[in-house]
Amino acid sequence: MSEALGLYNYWIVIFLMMTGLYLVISTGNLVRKVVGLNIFQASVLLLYVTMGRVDGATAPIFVEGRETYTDPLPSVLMLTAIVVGVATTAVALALTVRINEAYGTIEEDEINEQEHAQELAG
Amino acid sequence: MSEHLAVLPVLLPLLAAPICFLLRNRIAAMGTAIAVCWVTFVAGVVLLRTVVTTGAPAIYELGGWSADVGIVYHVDTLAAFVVVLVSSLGAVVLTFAPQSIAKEIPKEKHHFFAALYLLSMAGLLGIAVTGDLFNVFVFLEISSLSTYALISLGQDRRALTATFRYLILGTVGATFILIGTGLMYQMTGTLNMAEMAAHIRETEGVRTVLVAIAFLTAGIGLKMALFPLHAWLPNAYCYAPSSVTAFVAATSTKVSVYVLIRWIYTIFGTQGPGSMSGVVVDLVLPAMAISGMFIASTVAIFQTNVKRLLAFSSVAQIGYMALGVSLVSESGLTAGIAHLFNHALTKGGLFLAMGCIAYRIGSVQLADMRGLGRRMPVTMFLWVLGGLGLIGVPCTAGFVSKWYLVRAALEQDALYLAVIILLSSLLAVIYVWRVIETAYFQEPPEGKDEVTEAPLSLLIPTAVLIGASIYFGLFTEWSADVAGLAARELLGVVR
Amino acid sequence: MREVKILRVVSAKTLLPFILLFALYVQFHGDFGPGGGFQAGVIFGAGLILHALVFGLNESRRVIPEWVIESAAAVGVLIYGGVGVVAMLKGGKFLEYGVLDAHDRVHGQHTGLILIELGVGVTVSAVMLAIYGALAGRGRLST
Amino acid sequence: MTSEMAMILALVLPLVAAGLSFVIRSAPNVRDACSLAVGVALLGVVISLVPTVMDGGRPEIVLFEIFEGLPIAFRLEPLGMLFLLVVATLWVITTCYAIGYMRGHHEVNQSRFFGCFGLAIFASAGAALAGNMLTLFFFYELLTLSTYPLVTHHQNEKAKRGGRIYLGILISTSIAMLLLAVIWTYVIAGTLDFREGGILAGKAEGPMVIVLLALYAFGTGKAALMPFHRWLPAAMVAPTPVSALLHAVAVVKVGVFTVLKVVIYIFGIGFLTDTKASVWLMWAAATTILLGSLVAMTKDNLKERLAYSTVSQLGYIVLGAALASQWGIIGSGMHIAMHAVGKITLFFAAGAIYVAAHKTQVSQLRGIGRSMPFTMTAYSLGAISVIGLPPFGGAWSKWYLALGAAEAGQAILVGVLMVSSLLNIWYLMPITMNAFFVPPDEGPAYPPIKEAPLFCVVPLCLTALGSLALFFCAEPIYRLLLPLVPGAGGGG
Repeated sequence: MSEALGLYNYWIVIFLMMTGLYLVISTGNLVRKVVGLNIFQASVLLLYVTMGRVDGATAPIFVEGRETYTDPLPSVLMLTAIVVGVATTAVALALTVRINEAYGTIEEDEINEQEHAQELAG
Repeated sequence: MSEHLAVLPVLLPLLAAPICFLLRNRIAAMGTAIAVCWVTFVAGVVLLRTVVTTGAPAIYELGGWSADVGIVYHVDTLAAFVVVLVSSLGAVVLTFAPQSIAKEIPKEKHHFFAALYLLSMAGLLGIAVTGDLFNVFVFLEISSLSTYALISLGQDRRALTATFRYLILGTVGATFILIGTGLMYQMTGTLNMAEMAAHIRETEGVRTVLVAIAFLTAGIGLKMALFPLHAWLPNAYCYAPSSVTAFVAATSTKVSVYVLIRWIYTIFGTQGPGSMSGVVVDLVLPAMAISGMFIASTVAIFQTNVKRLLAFSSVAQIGYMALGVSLVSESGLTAGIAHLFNHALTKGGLFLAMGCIAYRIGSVQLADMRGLGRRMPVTMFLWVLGGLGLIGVPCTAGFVSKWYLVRAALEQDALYLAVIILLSSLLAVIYVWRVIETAYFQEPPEGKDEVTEAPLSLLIPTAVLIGASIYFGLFTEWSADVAGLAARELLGVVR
Repeated sequence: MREVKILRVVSAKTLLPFILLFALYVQFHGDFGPGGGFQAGVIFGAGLILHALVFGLNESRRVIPEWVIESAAAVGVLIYGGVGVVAMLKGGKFLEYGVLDAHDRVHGQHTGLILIELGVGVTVSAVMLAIYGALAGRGRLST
Repeated sequence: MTSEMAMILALVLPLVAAGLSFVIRSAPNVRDACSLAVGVALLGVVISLVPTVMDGGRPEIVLFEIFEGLPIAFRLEPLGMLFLLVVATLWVITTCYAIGYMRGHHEVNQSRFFGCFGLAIFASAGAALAGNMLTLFFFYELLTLSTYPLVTHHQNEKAKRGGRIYLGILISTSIAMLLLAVIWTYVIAGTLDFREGGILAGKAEGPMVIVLLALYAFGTGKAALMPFHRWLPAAMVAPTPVSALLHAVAVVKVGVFTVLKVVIYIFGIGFLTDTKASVWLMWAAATTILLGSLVAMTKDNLKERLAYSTVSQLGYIVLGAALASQWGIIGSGMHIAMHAVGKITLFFAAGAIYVAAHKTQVSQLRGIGRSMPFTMTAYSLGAISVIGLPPFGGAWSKWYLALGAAEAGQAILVGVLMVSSLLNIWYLMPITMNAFFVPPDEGPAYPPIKEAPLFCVVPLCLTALGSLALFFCAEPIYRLLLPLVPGAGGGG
């Protein structure tokens, strides 16, 4: 039991991950999908940072008198992942704006309806 | 320069992209991009030759940092082969692009197109050469993000929704890969794939690794459009600008398959203690591949939009590659790798032919292609040759890969698998012939303007790709033979 | 928003120089402490976005035209890549900064790092602005 | 000129003809003259090869390897020689005929027609010369594809339907079964070379041999073994010269040729006799023979009737191969030549009737012999040869086939051959009878002689005489084929 609680960071990761994925799948609103995607990606940030943590260690900056540092690599990687995430979000939002201009809506079912009509028209 | 050979294919397009962006002039940007693409292609060919003749992988330590701290580019035969695949297809398709996009993309966005195209190519090439697992993710996202932007340049507004769907699914896939990468780092303490492979033996049966494998496979399955994770692909291919479709169809899913091969064979291994990709290659991949081969081909038969027809055919063809990879034998792997290249040529050529058609008649609907056999004889003839390549008729590159695939199945006494492969290729006959019959046996629609043959600047690149797919159906020294070499390397067979 | 003096004076005119200065500090101190081009770029970009928020996109575009933003994004990448290529030309590997200084490898490391961080900073801030401009500038640009 | 060079020439010349036809579009006379000249040259080249093979020479060419140890290679051996000779001879004659027919009929797209025709001949020549199964398979498929535009020449709805069946059956059988068999053989034997005595002996056993033989026999859709025969009648939508050369000679003969090659050089006659793996094939072939004849009787369309007759006749050749005995093989080989000459005459006649009188149905032919005496006489001669009565070539091959069946102790099969011959008479001869001895339905009792163009009539008379000549000149063919069956020294 205590072991399960001791891993609470991972439970949060899983919770965020599932929340994000659920949002992506369930909602028909494109902006909400993007939000879901962001939550999903945030869970991964937490996952990495968690795995880099070392008990009783300090931040990976050279300080007199400290021996153990947390693993800096996962944090560095996540910096890159954040950039990627921001870029993805930017592209997604830009697309949403253009979809809104082209269809007049950002609700998936209404878009599908219009596309279906377009399909039938050829 | 030869010491930098491994990094050049990535560096050239990566640096040329901002230059094209800065140039802001349509002609100058496209010209630069085309030149850079061809130089990259030459560099790739030299790289492949070097790797094959020396028999040792080309290793490049970025920034001079060794593998335990830095990123190392590790180019073995397979990687070099994929570099040549991407750079050759990229160069030919971009040569096709200027005239084609002139009708499809507003003029003020052409330099933007060139930059994105180069970025996408740089990303794909980076995936091929890097030996670092996290780097794979970064390059995958570089290429994906620029691909999203490229696809959204399509004329039809449906290009936007197609891109959005691709973006959502692609990002989910990439994030899965990221999770898998993290778990692998957690278990092995390194991101270098070769070192990971060395450490993975110690983690036999650890559940974390199994979870990592699951995440990685699912993620890359999404990226390579392995059935049934292909939902993003048909519309994305269908509504993108012609040259973008050709480039993406020919390269991006292929590179994802390469990544899958890399993981299964380089990191996880397939035999001996510690091999943990068993369930993937024994069960998941074959099941998905076979259902894809049949279902996607069947769906392709009923399409009225030829670009979408070809897109579904791509999903089916990915199945052949995955099946080859899952067979874990020299001929199976050879089939998978050779089919990467062979199918890239064939499908690239076919999509370029569709580009010619779209250029002239402004539509890619089957109904609008009636009577085209008489009006655009050269284009349609090239289309027919490409279609035969999809079926896998002898003398085409598709035949070579099919041969290896069936041979691999029979070598494992899996007669049923051989029969399945051959039967599913018969479905291709049906959808290819639907187009041929429409183009040759039906009268052209009334009331449309007279259509003439596509301009030479479009026809030549198309003919080059289709011609290459015929050439490599006969002379396999630099296609299937190299694939065989790569397969032996991956399986650890001493040459 | 144009009428809200407090916002304009307090947040923009007073804060903006400090934000930009802080960005530069993070940029150039990144060599020794926490910080670097990415963070600096974000801060710098955020400062300029604040300007655009308060004074309107048109005003902001007048200060920094769109072509400058776009070019800056490309130039930043080129700085980064250029440093790598210079290292290659000087006989090192791509991005091997050590060779940048003929006498002292550590010195070369510093030079290279500062330069590439500069490239990163320029690109990131430009891209931040570009993204903001692309999203905020659509449809209602005329107001 | 060495034999190797001659072989290359034999391959290149049809390609040249095809290329010329595509290039010289604007000048039909030049184009057709070129086709003829190339055809004659090819015939000369092929004849020059005969003495070498007769003397036991087996010239070889290896071009390049596609797969490791699997080159595109050519090797001339007796069966291929015979087939090549038949194709080359009949090509010249058919070209004459086609020129007359296409012009007499004012067909469009003649350049494409002659171009694809040349390609088809190239494919047939390649198949005849093939030195291994892979090469044979390549040319087999090329033949299918190059004849598709010929079958669908008219590009109308009917042609489309015919083309679908044609291509559908030929491609799907060859990909799903023949290719499987080829690759399987390669995996088992490690080679695909045609070798005397076969390559599978000692490497395959039990039911696998039967399955493999079945894959080969049915996979070779061109051999038209029932139930994969439907393509042949469907292909009759093509212009008659196509039906004549391709569907009486080249395409179908490539099919049975492949079966024969596989039996002799892949399985080996001895191996098949020992394992008795081919017994079922005899019965399958016998069924095809009988059913083909029976269906032919019900067809009123002349070309369709001839097509089913071909299905039945191909059964003879497969039967001979399945017998896997000395006489069976020789009979099969001979029948390729004999049936080719006889059947092409019949098709030429059908085409000539169509050109001159626009008649396609058997029931319309009453009294036509009086207006087209040459055509109908030639038809009768060809029919007798196909039936297998002396003094025509067909008699020899049927004789040897019957001998083979008797040798194998299959009395019922001998019976099948006899019954089938009777059926042949039943459905071929009434046409002659009606043409000459029944007055026409309408018009004057003695209509004026209105023969087809000279270009049509001369070739069909030539082939009719040819089938007569073959009766007296069968001996060289016999000697040519004898080396195929080792241990068959004398006897006869």
